Amino acid sequence: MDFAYSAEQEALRREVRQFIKENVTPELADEANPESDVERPRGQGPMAAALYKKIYDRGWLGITYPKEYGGQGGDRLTQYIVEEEFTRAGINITLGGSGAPAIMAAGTEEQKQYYIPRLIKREVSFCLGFTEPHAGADLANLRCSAVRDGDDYVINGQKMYTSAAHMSTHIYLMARTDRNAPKHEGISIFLFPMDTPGITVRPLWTIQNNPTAPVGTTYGNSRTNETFFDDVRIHKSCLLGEENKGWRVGSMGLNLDRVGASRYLISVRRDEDIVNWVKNNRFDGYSPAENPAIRDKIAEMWIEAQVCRLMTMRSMSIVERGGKFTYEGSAEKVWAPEHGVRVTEAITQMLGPYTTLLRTSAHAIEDGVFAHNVMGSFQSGINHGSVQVMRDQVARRGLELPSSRRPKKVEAK
Amino acid sequence: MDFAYSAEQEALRREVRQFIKENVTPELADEANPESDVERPRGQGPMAAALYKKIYDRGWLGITYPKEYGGQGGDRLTQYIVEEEFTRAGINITLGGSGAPAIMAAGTEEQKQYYIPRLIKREVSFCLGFTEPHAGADLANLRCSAVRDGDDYVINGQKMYTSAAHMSTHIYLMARTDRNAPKHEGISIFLFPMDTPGITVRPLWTIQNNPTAPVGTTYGNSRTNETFFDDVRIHKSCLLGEENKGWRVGSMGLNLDRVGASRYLISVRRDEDIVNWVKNNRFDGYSPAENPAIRDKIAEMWIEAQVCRLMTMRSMSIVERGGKFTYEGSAEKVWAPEHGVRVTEAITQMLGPYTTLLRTSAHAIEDGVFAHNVMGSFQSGINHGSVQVMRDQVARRGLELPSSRRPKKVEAK
Amino acid sequence: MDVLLNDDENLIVDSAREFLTGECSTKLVREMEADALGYSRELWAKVAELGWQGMCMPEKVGGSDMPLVYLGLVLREAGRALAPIPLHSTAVATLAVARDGTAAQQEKYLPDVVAGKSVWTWAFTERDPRFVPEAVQMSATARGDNYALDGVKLFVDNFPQADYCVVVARTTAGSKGAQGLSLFIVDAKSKGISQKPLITLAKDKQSEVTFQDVLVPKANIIGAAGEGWPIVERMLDRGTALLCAQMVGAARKDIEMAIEYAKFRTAFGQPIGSFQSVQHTCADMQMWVDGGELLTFEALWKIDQGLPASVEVSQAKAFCNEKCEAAVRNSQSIHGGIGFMMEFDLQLWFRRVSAWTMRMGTSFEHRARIAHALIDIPGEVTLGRPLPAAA
Amino acid sequence: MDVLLNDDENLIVDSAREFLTGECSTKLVREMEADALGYSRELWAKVAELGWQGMCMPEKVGGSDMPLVYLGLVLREAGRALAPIPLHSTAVATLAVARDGTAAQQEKYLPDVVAGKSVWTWAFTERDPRFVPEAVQMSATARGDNYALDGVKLFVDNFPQADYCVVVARTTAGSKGAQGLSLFIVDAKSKGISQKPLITLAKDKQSEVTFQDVLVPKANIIGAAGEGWPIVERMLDRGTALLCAQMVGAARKDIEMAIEYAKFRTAFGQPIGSFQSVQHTCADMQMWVDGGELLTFEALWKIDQGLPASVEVSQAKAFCNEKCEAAVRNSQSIHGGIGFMMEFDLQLWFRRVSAWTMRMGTSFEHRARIAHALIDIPGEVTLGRPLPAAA
Repeated sequence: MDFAYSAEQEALRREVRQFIKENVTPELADEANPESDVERPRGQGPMAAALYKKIYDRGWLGITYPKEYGGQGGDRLTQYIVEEEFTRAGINITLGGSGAPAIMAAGTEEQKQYYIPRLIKREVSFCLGFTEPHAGADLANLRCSAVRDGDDYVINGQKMYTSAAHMSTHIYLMARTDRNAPKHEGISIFLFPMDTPGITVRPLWTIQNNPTAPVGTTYGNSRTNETFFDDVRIHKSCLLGEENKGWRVGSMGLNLDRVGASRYLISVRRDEDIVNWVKNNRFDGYSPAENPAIRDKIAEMWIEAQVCRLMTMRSMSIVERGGKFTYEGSAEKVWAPEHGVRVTEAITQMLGPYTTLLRTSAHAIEDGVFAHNVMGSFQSGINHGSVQVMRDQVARRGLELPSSRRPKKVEAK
Repeated sequence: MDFAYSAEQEALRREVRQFIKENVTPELADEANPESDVERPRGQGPMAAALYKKIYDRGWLGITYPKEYGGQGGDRLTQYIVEEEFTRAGINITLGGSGAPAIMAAGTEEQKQYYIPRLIKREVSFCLGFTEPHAGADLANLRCSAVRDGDDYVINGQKMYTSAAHMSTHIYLMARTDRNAPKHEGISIFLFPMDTPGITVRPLWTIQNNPTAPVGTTYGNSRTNETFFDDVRIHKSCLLGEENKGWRVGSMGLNLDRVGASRYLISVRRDEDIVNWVKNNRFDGYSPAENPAIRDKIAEMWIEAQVCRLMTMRSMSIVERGGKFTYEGSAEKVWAPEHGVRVTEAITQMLGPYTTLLRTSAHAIEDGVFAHNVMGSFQSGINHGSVQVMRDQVARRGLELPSSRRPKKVEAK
Repeated sequence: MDVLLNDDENLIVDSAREFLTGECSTKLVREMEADALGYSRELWAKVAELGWQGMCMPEKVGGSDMPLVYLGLVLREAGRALAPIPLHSTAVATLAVARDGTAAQQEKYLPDVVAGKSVWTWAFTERDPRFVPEAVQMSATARGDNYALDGVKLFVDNFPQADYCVVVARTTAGSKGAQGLSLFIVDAKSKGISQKPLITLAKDKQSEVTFQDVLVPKANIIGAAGEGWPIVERMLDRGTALLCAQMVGAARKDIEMAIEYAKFRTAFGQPIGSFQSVQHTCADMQMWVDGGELLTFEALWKIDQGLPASVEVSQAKAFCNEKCEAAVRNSQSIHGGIGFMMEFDLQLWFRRVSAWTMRMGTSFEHRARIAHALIDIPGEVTLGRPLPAAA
Repeated sequence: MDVLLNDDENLIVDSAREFLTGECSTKLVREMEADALGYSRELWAKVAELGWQGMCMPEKVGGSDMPLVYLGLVLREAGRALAPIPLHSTAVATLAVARDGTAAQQEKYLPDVVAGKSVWTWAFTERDPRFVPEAVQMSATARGDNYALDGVKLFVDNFPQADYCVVVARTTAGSKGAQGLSLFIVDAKSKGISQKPLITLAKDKQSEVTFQDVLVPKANIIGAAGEGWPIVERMLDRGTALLCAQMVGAARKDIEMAIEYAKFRTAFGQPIGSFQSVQHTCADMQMWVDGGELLTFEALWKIDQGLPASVEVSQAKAFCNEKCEAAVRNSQSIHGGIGFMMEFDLQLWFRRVSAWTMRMGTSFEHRARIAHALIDIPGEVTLGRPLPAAA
């Protein structure tokens, strides 16, 4: 049992912090953040490009990927530490979702050599084409089809909530390749450029769209998209893994996306914010920090945040030992998002009407971060496996409770 | 909309209070309470018998029953008011469960004339023979059998948690009369004396058994029983309602037992107790009443208690108008028991180690009522329809949400 | 004792709901979010014809002198429909005039209110967001026949569209707490007033209003100068209870949408509403809104009876703050991604209910008020009986 | 950073569990509930052979000088088995001697402790149940080579069976708060001591202990006279963290029983554990106990490292108080009626875990301590980093 980082890891953290202090100006963090301007391509403003180059040069992008593919061959804990610090500073240094791990696990040598170094250098970015209008929690119900035609596949269908589709170079798509196979056995994964003819991206604005949320507020973005595929013809080499074996590849990627620094931080950073705010601010004659009922609630939330942190540490420890989760990742994905909602709602009652004020408003507290969180914090309990599905998994995988007489349990987005 | 009692009702309440003040001494309340001495027959000590005679003479027993059966022909609200005051004083003036309403609804004229006046005068009392070792929440799964033999039925089987069986004159029993019929359609109800040959009552001691709990602590009793039926022969006139139609009769009685003064009070009286205790007591230099975090929690609990009260008022209003519940009774049976647990557990943290002390201990607070409640409060969420089943009913009956693909929903104890 | 609606009350509800179903589409609600004044002048005129603004106004000014419970039912329906009209702020301000103003004030101002010709609001909060007398710093200095008002008010509802604003200020220089406070009827277009919009997640109209040497005639004081606090308390209690009514109306509609959605949206081969976890969540949502509604109308009813009702008001608001928020947030969760989209209507309710939970007193404030009444006043408490002494 | 058990730690756990599985049946637990001294002398001797009492004692007195985390793991197992031995009270008291006592005290008392020949306890609480210095009123008056102790201690654990008791008293007459407090090693059989049993729902041994002119040699003070508070704080922090370890061990076993029960108990034609509401409840129970365990062992680990750990201890206790109680209460509910029966074993765990949630600091106390560290000490807080200054 060891609850501390090693001296080396602590040194790394200091190094990252120093780097951020020197390089991440408020303007730059703002530019680099995809939520700060819904129309600007993700992290491709000139300041951001220069920053990412610097981060890359320090060896902090793609840390866990093998050196032969442009990574650092480092461990997940190192990545966690670096990612945590950058996430707190509003800079996303992940490779953007579950595409890269899926390629490493299931891709051909050619695919690995093409995609991984480019993802790390941010020359390539994926949007996720999984969800459809009738396939959300029940993702395997998807209908978007890929039909083999000679050396090509022809794609037709619609994807929902393809966040960042308008500023990604490629899509990581799940489609049905066999209509006659059982639900989970006729699905395949494809990787191809977003400028392939026949793709139409239409914006879907979320309730956070006006004005845009401050950096790292919630999982909710101000813009997402629906994407239409109309006879989109791609070469068969775009297939990732085997045909009709895409379900497992896709699920594996999603599982990896349920743990880690940014998901942990999104749920607990409001705990830090509220403590730091109340200890340094007051409303004229009134200081919420002096109200013992509010203090009690702050402490209660803080304890929960620590549990979120420790569950994340537990997941990291399991990964570091090369072990596998039975339920621990799912537990983290219940506890942290639900805590995120609880702390958000607790803050509304600590700061009252100030919590209604958005970013651009006079008197908004902390750039309106708490208000934006009210609108978006519940999203974290829905995305990437709802808390209901996660609890099912804790119960069935972790505790081995029997399935009820319902259609077979499936891995769901 | 009218949230007040009428002048007449208020006058009645004052009258009952005055009666209690004059007649209910602590010794008597103690004697009358079945929990105060596990071996003494229920409410049949000499003081209690005299008290019940007086209450009967005032017309406060069997208020809602027709005059021709020894009742008062009064309304449920009047009954509620009287019952609330007596319950608070630790005196049970109900007819003891769901037997009497079931007889009124389904009994023959002869059964009504025999049982109702005697129940009101407390010459007859029922214990409830429903639950079995393998039929709890899923009550319709019961196995205890009643086989017709000439003019008799012969009963064999076992009943669990037959509380008060050792001090009741009769049993209100649910048994299977047709093994081949579907689960719910082969069940009948029988009423017969507990001194019928072949009945064996064995005590089951609960976790509240030593020492016994103070008056009205929780639904948990210090003693319950298991009751065995070994070729118990009863006359066919003991059948209540039609043969094989007992499920509906039994459920109806249980439904009525889910609302009312004593169930409401059991869940909220700790709210009154804790407020009255903290406002009048302190621990040397420390007064919990001066701790704003504790005050905040007390207020939170108080609000919930008011919701329990208002839900009860709503049920009474529906009944008074001759209406039927869709989900309101079930809602009350979720909200009140769960509140009862919340307030109980909140109090453990307000009074700390004092809440571990039982009735007979030095330094016990309020006769150890809070400690006893810790052990028993959750019982109220299990008895007479668990909160899970009640929530199912709110969702399915009240909100008309569809059943899942499981065996058909049933009315469960 | 009958906590259900009687025939008259049902009539009020049915007619209001029928009217709003016809006249208040979500299209209108969305248009008014983008409107400069944020409300439909047409709808405002129509509800005046129905008598909403005059519902609780005295008969002598053209009102119907109905109980506050009726207005609560109308605001519940207005909340249900998210009706873009300044009815709540107008009611809060004008009820203070109707209940505690002089005959002259009532005759001068209220007929226009009843006729739907004027919009009112009220201004209490400054920097300190609590609804306690200490939070009022604004000064009102006597100068001849006038008082000069100086200070900044925050979170003033509907100010840009208001004709009049009931403002709480200190007429006694150097006074503390509940002493020395007065309420003024202020012409919202007075010289020296400027406003800055606050941008809220509800997309409604909230303002920072600055008063610089604003002259208000002494005749415009409601009640006696310096003795305004009890009037303010009554105004806030009425306003808080009416806000709760609006909130439970909106929350009710919001959860109905989620329950309906759960019936037809399928996943894993069956409606999501057939999963026990969704069923239980829906059951909880129903019970939360029911609880908020019962608490709210008991509070309004007690005000109507002239009984002490501060505790009841605080009960309703503290509960609605937490449970209505939980209810509408669960509606969002049941809807999944679609509920998060602007083009889908659910969010219209979610954003407003959320904002209302943060106004007119936090749960902490209201619970402190309840605890004070329960604990600090001697005597034994019993649920369902009046507290030992008025809180 | 690796929060999982390492090989040595797993060995400790496995051997303790194996031992207790063989030696500590629920039959023994039940017998000891009725026993006059409430503990098994045989088991106490056997665990001494395993070295439990000496686990964190210095080597010079025969101990193993192992980290507190190891003792935490053993107490977790003792909690899991409800082992009827006075290990917790002995550890709390003797660790104070081992960490802050003089060499002479250690040599005099600790070898017997390590050998399992003495039982210890400690006495802090009086009428005021809070773990704050103000709660201590007991006076210790210097008289020659002795102090005379006068006062009444409450909730003293295992007093009837104790040989020695570490007592906190005021050596400076008239002192307030943290000033003037001292810890004494008191022979539990000293003249002037009387005890009265307190009857608890855990059926364990708690006492009211009255001290009337009890003479204790000056040599028995732990630390410097009048400067005992920091020693007391460390003793309480260790004791609280160890109590949490015992609690999560018991709660874990308790929920395992419920999860197993849910797998075989059927209703409506299927195991109750296949209903989503039961599944989700079980999932919550698992996560609660996991959370309590992680918080607890982080606290113990930090104490071992000599790092400030008061906040971590309070985090663990406040969380365990609420979540372990919720966990075992849900176990009861899943079991239905049978869990409420004395003859069924589940209640043995339920009653003890419940009692432990009420001892060594309420959630309110511990959260106030956390809030103080977070809010009152200047500097920016960041989760996972040490607080700005030692709390």
